[in-house]
Amino acid sequence: MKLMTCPINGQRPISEFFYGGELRPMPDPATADDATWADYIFNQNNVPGLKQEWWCHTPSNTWFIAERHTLTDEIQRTYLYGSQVLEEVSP
Amino acid sequence: MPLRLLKFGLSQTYPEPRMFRQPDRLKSHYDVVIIGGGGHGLAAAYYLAKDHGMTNVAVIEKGYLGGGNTGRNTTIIRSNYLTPEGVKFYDQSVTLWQDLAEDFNLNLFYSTRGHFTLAHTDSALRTMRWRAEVNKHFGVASELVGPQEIQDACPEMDLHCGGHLPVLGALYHAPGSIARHDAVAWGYGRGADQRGVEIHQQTEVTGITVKSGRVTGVQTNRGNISTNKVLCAVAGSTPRLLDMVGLRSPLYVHPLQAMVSEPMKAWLDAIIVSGSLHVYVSQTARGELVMGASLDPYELHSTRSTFDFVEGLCTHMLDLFPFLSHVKIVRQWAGMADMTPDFAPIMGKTPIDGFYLDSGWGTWGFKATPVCGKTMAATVASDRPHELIREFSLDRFERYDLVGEKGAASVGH
Amino acid sequence: MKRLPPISGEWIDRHQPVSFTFEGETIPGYQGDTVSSALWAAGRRVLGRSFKYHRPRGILSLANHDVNTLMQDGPKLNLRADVVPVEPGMDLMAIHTFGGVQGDRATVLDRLSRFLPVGFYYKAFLGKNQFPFWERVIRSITGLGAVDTTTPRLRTPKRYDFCDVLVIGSGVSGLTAAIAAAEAGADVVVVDENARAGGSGHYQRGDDGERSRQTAALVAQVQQHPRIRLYTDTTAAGYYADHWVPLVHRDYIAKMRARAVIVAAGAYEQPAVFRNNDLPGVMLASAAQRLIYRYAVQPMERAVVLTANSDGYRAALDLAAQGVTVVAVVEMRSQPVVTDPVRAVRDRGIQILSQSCLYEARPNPGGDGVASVVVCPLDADDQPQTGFTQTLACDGVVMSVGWAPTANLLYQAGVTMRFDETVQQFVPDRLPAGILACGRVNGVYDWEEKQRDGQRAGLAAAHRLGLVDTAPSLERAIAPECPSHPYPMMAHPKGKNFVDFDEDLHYEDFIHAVQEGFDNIELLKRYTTVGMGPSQGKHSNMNALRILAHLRQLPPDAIGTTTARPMFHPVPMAHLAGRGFMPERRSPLHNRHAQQGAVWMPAGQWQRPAYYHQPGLTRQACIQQEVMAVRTRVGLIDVGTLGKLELRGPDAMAFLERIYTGKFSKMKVGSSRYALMVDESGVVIDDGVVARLAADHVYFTTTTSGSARIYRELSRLITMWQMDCGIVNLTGARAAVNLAGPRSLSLLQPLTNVDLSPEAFPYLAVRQGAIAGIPALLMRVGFVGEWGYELHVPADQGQALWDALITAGKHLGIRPFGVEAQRLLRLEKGHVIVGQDTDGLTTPYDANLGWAVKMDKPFFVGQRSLQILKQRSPKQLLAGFTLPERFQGNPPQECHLVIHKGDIAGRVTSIGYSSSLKRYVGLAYLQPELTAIGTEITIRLTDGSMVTATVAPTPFYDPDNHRQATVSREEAFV
Amino acid sequence: MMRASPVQDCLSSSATRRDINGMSTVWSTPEDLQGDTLGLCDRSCLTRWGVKGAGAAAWLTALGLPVPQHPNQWCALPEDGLIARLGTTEFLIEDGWEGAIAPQLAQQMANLPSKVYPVLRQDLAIALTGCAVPDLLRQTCSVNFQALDLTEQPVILTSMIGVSVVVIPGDRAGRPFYRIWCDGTFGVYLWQTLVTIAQDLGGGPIGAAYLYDLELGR
Repeated sequence: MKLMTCPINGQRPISEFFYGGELRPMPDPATADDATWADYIFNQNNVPGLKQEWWCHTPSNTWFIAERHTLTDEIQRTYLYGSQVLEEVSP
Repeated sequence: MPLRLLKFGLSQTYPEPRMFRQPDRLKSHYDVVIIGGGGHGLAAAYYLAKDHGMTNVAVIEKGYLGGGNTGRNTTIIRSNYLTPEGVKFYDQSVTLWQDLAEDFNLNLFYSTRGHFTLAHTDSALRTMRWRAEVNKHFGVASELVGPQEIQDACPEMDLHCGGHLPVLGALYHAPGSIARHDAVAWGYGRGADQRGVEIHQQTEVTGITVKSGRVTGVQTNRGNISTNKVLCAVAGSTPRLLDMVGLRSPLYVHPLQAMVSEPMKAWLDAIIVSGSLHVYVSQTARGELVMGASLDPYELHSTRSTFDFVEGLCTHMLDLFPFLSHVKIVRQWAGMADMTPDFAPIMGKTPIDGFYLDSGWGTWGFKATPVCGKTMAATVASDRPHELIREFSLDRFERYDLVGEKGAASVGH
Repeated sequence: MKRLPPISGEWIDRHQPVSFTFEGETIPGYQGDTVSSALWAAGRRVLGRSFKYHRPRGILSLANHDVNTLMQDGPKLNLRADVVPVEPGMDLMAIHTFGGVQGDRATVLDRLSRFLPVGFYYKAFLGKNQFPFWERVIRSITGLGAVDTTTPRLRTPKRYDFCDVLVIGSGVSGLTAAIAAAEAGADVVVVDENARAGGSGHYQRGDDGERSRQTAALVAQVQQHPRIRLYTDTTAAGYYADHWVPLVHRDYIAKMRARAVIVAAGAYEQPAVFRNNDLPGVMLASAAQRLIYRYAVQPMERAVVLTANSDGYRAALDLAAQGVTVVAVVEMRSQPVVTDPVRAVRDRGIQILSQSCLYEARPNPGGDGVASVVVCPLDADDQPQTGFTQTLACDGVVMSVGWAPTANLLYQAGVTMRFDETVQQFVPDRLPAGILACGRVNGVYDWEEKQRDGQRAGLAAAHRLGLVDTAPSLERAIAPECPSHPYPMMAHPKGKNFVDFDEDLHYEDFIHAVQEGFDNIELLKRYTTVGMGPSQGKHSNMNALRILAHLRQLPPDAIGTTTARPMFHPVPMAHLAGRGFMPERRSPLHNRHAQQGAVWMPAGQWQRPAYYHQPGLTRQACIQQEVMAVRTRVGLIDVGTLGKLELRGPDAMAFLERIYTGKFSKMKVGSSRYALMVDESGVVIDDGVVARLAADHVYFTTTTSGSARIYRELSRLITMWQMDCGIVNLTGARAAVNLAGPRSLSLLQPLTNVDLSPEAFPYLAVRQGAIAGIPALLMRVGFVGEWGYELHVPADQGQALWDALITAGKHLGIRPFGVEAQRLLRLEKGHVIVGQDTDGLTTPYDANLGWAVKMDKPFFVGQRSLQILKQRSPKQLLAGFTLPERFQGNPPQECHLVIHKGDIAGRVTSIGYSSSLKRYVGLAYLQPELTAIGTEITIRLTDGSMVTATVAPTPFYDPDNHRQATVSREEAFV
Repeated sequence: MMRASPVQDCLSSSATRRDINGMSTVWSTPEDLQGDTLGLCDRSCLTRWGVKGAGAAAWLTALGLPVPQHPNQWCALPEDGLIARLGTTEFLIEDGWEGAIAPQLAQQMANLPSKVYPVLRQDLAIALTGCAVPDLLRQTCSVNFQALDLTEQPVILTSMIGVSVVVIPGDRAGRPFYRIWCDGTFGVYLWQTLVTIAQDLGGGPIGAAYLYDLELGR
């Protein structure tokens, strides 16, 4: 089974983790038009590649960010949200 | 002995021609380029030629015919969906399926077995009744049955499920069938080929040219093609192709795994599905049990296998059929499912003129193969969405006008 | 056929005879025998029948891919006779025969084979009306063994295991690798599917004891090494991500997590393809050697050895040493390398027929064994010169023409393989980190070189773990001879030259399939089914690939291989399932419900009382009594399965505003409010009650099914929004009950220090105090429509609370009630149950919950989507309906459809008989034009009959909430 | 006070019981000696508290308690109690059999500073003892406990047969001694499953007296 490293609890089988979806910025709801908003709600950046994703280590309820390649399943690194420069998040 | 077999025994040389030719090179222009040589793409090619007389058509396949989800699914065919648009669409598919072998002159092992979707909770029972009522409304044979009727049809099943989640009832769908998946691709491929369609295997699309909002050409690793119509029928690879034309979609790709047992003497006629236990199973003509569960829990564009899938599925299989303890699993595999937020496909026209989409097939693409080919062919030929697929258009999402198939989410497949 | 005199290193224990029956006949054997070796020793030659043509089959590999000799032993099916050890009392039948292996009535299929070419079943029986008949015929003759549907479920343990280096295969290279890694400090596990370690070093002797002595010494070294664990009888079933390898033993599965994996799995010996190469008595050289050195069984009396490598000469020497007459060695190569075994064969005076092939084997009169072989010289192009054949009498043929790498796990690990012409084999090219290969699977066949290769792999693994500083070079030495013939196949006009023994595919089948356009290796596999039988192509995939390469005139590299999926060998489902863990949750009050006769219903991982059974009463009557107890006296329900969350901190209220559709900032401390949650797309996902306990402290509930999910998601949002508050999940830590009914106040007041008077504790207020000495949170709620209190206490005191309430309520007629009664009670009040009255796409507007959505606040999850949705006219709206008071007949059920002008116009989501209102009441989604009060709607029942109902306002019961406003004097002071 | 253990219905009726901290607890059973091989003991009766929040560590330090320096680490408290750091900002504090800081902490919990939040602990708390404990763990949990350095006093938050658990591995009298906590509503499932496996391995439930002697070194 695939291993993932929780920044707090260390390396565990991926069955201990919950996938929370891609980390993606929300447009400002006050200024976004309906089409922009619907695009945010439904459409995905679904081309495979290296993505920043929310993951949760469920036994400890620890949420963190994993950089994972969605073609190879390779996890490049994991870190707590906010502990890395957020400008790295590609829009 | 069927006469057909006598021919083989009495011929001096093997009498069969090629099922599909292998063209040396791509032409510079096709009226339609179909990307994806799975069941859907080949069916669309077949119906373009057969129904619409369009034969200057190329099917471009990166691997080999039917090598994607067509050859990886668990071959269940049914039409017991939840929404009117879903039921009408899949019912048309079942109708086409029933005559397909004779149309192709190729045995698809289309076998009507009856399909039970088990309910282990009262909320699942409610959903089953909902589906049964909608199905009946459109003339599709579905009914809610109780434990006794399930036990009569499948006396081997342990309705107590090892005490965990006793079976309370089921949605019974008599037309539920299975078929030999590879043969479907070959049948459509041969039929299309015989009518003049070119099938190019081991040809990968590297780009699609769009000028002023119109498709004008396709680039491949074997050369460039000019065309004004492109049909994209590539399941898990759809996002990569959409990216080539600058479109976004709600598709998300997760692996869907399956496994098969060693053959054993026939004992299971029906197709059994349990959403709560994440099990679906049928027995092939060869005697193997073909089994699947649910989507993998996270996005991945890969067909790798996991061991926990086999462990979980075997646990639940034995809950239902404890006597299979000694039966051995031979092989497991995976496909890539392109899912949508409302569990309904995305079909038809797109904001790019001449770029047609056949996607969002999640876990239900195989059963739709004939109707999909037929309706997409009509859509491509006339540049107007076929009436059966209007509700499945890509722009329904920006309109917040989703298809209600997700209401039955707990009982998928 | 006979048992040989004792041989050094034999696996059988002659002091322990074991007998069993095969098709009714008693067969003697020894402890250590396999079924096949015992049967062979007893002179049995036909051990099974083939899949398609029912041809007689004997021993082919003796290496776990003799799938034509599958056996049934009672409930155990498809046992592989070639590897299953004999056990006393076994009662074996060959599977897949009609009347036993000797008298199989289905052998007629063999004579019809010309009518049944490759893929024949795609071309016949296809008529829509005929196929169901033919399918029944086909299903009755396919299927191998039979399941016994009375077999009880087996629960075999699974366990986790760990090591630094996992070595798969205990042949000489694997053993050497293990020692090298362990000497460097690694914790090593060696697995081998065989009963004993040693691999081919034990049996490929060439009548020379030196190799087996060296092998035995290596085995002893491994067994004694403190850092090596040796697991025999254990199969590595597959390779999964991050060095995760399930090890299958007959009694258990160990899921091994390694830090590096060395695949030293060796190679499968491959059959030569010639006519009748499947007759009993024709076997792989390694099978003959296994028979001799493991089981001391003479494989045959007069042997012809077909070879294309030194291994064949070794086999000839081994046979000769055991008294077998080696009639001839038929050498396929034009220029064989003269190695020691070749010299030894020459020295023994054994006839060598150079540059020749076996053109066919001929059956004995009984058709169950070999009588002779036809040998044919090869021309310069390796074509048989059929004009120059000679016939040699023999009763057995030994084939040693080449090998295919046991690379299944390497493929699964993502190793790129390339075809190496010098060894005529696919070898690892690019290996992912932590994956190593050595020995034959790595293309290394020479005895000394295999040890060096193992040493290299062991050190490379140790280097990867940081145990040694320098990485060894992984270059392989140049092989002294090519171990495999490039094309050991002879076409024959009469066929029966088998390539795949599982599926009865002969040479011509491949030519025909390619002719039909299946000229890609994957298509060829799918059309012919080569490699799809139980042995998964272990003896057939390589030859099929060679045929395709030959026909397409391409090198094997250009053809590529098919994907090798797990399992390596088939694994029983009981092993894979293990003990079958299914987590279940229990309310702290579980045993109290059981004592009261609860009839359970599953609710996620919980079991909840649906109702409490009363002797002599029907389910419906019990439920109605529970309902009436609440309406007229007092009832008690366990609501502890609700999610119970606590939020504290300066941002607590601001956070609630962002996650729920309602407004909470101005809520008074000590009050509660309904709360509705939608997702970002505006779909209803949960609801509950929020209680404000202090300015910066709230306690709130979620639905039962939502508790874990909502807690997890709220934790994420707090993290993402970086809000200054802490959330605690108290779902399991608190027991909760709802005490409801007009007598609830008078029941509870004597038990608590909280002033329950309506003025001090009004509807929707929240208080903290003690009940029967138990610290409790009290909330005045009205879900079921009566005066009532939700009481939350620490879980370990839940039973004490329950007992106190039941005792105090005895004289007031208290009655526990279950989920069914609660559903009915809330339906009378028109309250929506999320998940029953909503589905996966329901918006608050659809469900008539717009009142709970406050758009005039800065932000909440889903707000922007609801702004869009609010502009749209909904397709359906939730509305109440009633049936006439004296309705007779079958009432509608939940999810029956509303039909209007012949079309679907809605759906019932809830319905029940209200004793209070003396009629059926329900909720249904309806097209907006049908929702006016008083509209008559038509509901279609399962049998197609129609029931007319009338749209009615909700709540049906106590629409003005009088029951919460005052508690009657009489009830308050009973 | 009448407290009930999450597994009270699973405990042997033939056992000798004692009331400990208001909870009826199995004190000894005729099979207690199987604890040498593999014993499971219900120790839910021990008093415990939880706190979490960014200010929790500082608050505990201010109370004079030894606070584990690293996430997922534990320290002993006087009288055999313990304080375990769960992740970075949450703490589990448990008294020993003889109790010690209960009165002191109970008082303090009513009056917490900002960024310190109480966590109501209602766990099933069990201990596993005996030489076969590693075998049982290998059948139920994917963590490689043998690879841990016990001198670092590790706390493991993981999943055991599908249930989230906190595990403190250790040894007493030269034999494995593991303390495990889980949500009490999963208690019956966890207990019954572990007992089934333990019985396969020659062990089973034992009384608290066995642990009392073991933990207090008597």
